[in-house]
Amino acid sequence: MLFRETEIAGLEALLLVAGEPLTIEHLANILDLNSPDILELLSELRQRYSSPACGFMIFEVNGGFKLGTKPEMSHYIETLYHQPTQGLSGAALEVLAIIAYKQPVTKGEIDFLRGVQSDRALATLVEKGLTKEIGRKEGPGRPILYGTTEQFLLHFGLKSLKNLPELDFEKMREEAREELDEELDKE
Amino acid sequence: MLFRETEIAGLEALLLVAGEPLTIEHLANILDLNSPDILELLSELRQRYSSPACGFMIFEVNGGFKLGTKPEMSHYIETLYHQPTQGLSGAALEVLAIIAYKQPVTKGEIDFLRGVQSDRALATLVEKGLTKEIGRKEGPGRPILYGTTEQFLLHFGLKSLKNLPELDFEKMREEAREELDEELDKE
Amino acid sequence: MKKEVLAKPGPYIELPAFQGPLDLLLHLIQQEKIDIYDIPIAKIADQFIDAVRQMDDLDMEVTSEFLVLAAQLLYIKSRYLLPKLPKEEAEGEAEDPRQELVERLIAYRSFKEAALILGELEVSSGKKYFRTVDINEIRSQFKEEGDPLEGVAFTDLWEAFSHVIVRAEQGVETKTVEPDEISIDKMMDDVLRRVILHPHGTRFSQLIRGNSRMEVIMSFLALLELLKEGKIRCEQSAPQQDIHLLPTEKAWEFTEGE
Repeated sequence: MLFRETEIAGLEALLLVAGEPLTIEHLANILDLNSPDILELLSELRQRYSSPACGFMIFEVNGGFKLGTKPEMSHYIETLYHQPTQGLSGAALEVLAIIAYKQPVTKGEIDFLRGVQSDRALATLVEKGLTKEIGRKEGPGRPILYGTTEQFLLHFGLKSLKNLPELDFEKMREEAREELDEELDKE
Repeated sequence: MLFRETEIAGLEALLLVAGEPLTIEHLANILDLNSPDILELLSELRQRYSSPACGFMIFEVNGGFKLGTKPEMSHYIETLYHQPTQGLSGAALEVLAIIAYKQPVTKGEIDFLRGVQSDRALATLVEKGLTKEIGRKEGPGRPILYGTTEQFLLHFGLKSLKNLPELDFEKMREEAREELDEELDKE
Repeated sequence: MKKEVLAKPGPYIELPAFQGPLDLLLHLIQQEKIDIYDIPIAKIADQFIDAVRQMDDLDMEVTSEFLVLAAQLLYIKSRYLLPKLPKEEAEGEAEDPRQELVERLIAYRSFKEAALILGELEVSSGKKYFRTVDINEIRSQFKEEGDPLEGVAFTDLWEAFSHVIVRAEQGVETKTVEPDEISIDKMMDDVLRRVILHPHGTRFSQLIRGNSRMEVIMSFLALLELLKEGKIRCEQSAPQQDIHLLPTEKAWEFTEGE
């Protein structure tokens, strides 16, 4: 790969200035290489960054690549920003879980599932860029539909929504119904 | 410096994330080192980045340090952010047409003829070098008078404004009236 | 007062941790090790109401959602206490009054579980930070190349101008209000705009837009006013010919000082 010095430097530069994760195809296009080459360059960069003397890390999200800092570096960044970044509150995590697994979903639906108003938690999540409006639901009032963002995937270290831990809601509900029927039969 | 691995990684991470240039004192504070150490770490990083296989560069701005890309990388970045030349908006074209045929003309006059504010469209035209200030109108407030530029003439292959094709105002009005009558009939 | 509350026998519950009434109910069920599909509704309803009362005593915010669920529980409890109506008996497979509640609880439990998993994931995946990229700043470093008028032909310019004329002819400003609300100033603007747009003159008949009798009168008055002010002048080539109206040097004076 010694002959690809310019391209690997270009790859680094692109990762630094890109706002959104860059896909293999996009990178191949800009660097005038084919996709396997890009993958090879990325793995070379990853190896370079794996040194403990390096603070960078490449994250993959939705088939795109993004440059960020290693989790071990977080305390330095928190000192820079004068605040330890707090984990999400219980309420926020509940709302986020509902959005992640049921998206697109409206605030009304979230409220109903939680049995409690979720305005503040939802506002926090939108503010943190973890969820966003992804449209309007047809019907009276055309309520806003919420979904998760790429920032959400990055925050939880997920490559894509498919990598969300599996929760078989349908199955759970089926089971609930069956057991209930059994109870009724007994009576 | 082998024992400073964590700090140099931290320095990299800070430079990656910080929006503003970071001063030596600030960095020393966060990394819990003294200023000479920071300078040493910075020069080590600079050496690391000097490799042709690296796309980064540390810039000193106003006594602070920031991470950026090497000048040689600019063509890649340009490709990433390449934006097709944006066409003029409908509003900008209207303003341009008015300036072309009514020059010299003030913003107030343009606004009056269009029946709407033209600030943004006018600013775009000036920015793109299609119109320019050509003087001031006598009278209260001495408003700026606008006219077209050489670039405007060049684009349309005109030697001078005198060669501007005559607009068929009568035909335009007839068409406008027809449109209006149709609309009235519909009502 | 508080002593009394604390002295009250009953399950110890860590009140502030509840996300809402469903969370509290789920907690009570799990604490009593009750089968969620066979909730002893009378007992749980009483415990739920006790807990809500305690929250109230502790000056915690008892949102209306808690009260709604308490009412729902009491309602279900009452259905068990009342003898079944003959009609219901006849239907045989009457729906369990707890069914809807159980389904909501199960759904809530799944999402609560999902929230816990996400919480663990948040910690295990570690905190990472990214650079906030100012795209506009980066873009501004590169000169925009090319002709901003690329693809713009003369007809586009012509068309843009005719849009202005169409708007002026339609009298957008005067169209939006009731005719009797049109002020003479507005109408003068409307007439003047159309006269200025046509450097070769406008026929008198073209200026009068006959949407309504009132509008005709107003535009005629506006025209007279503009003539008086010297912003418009008349031309008539021969006695029987149309009168042409043209803008004068003074036509633009309205904008002065803007």
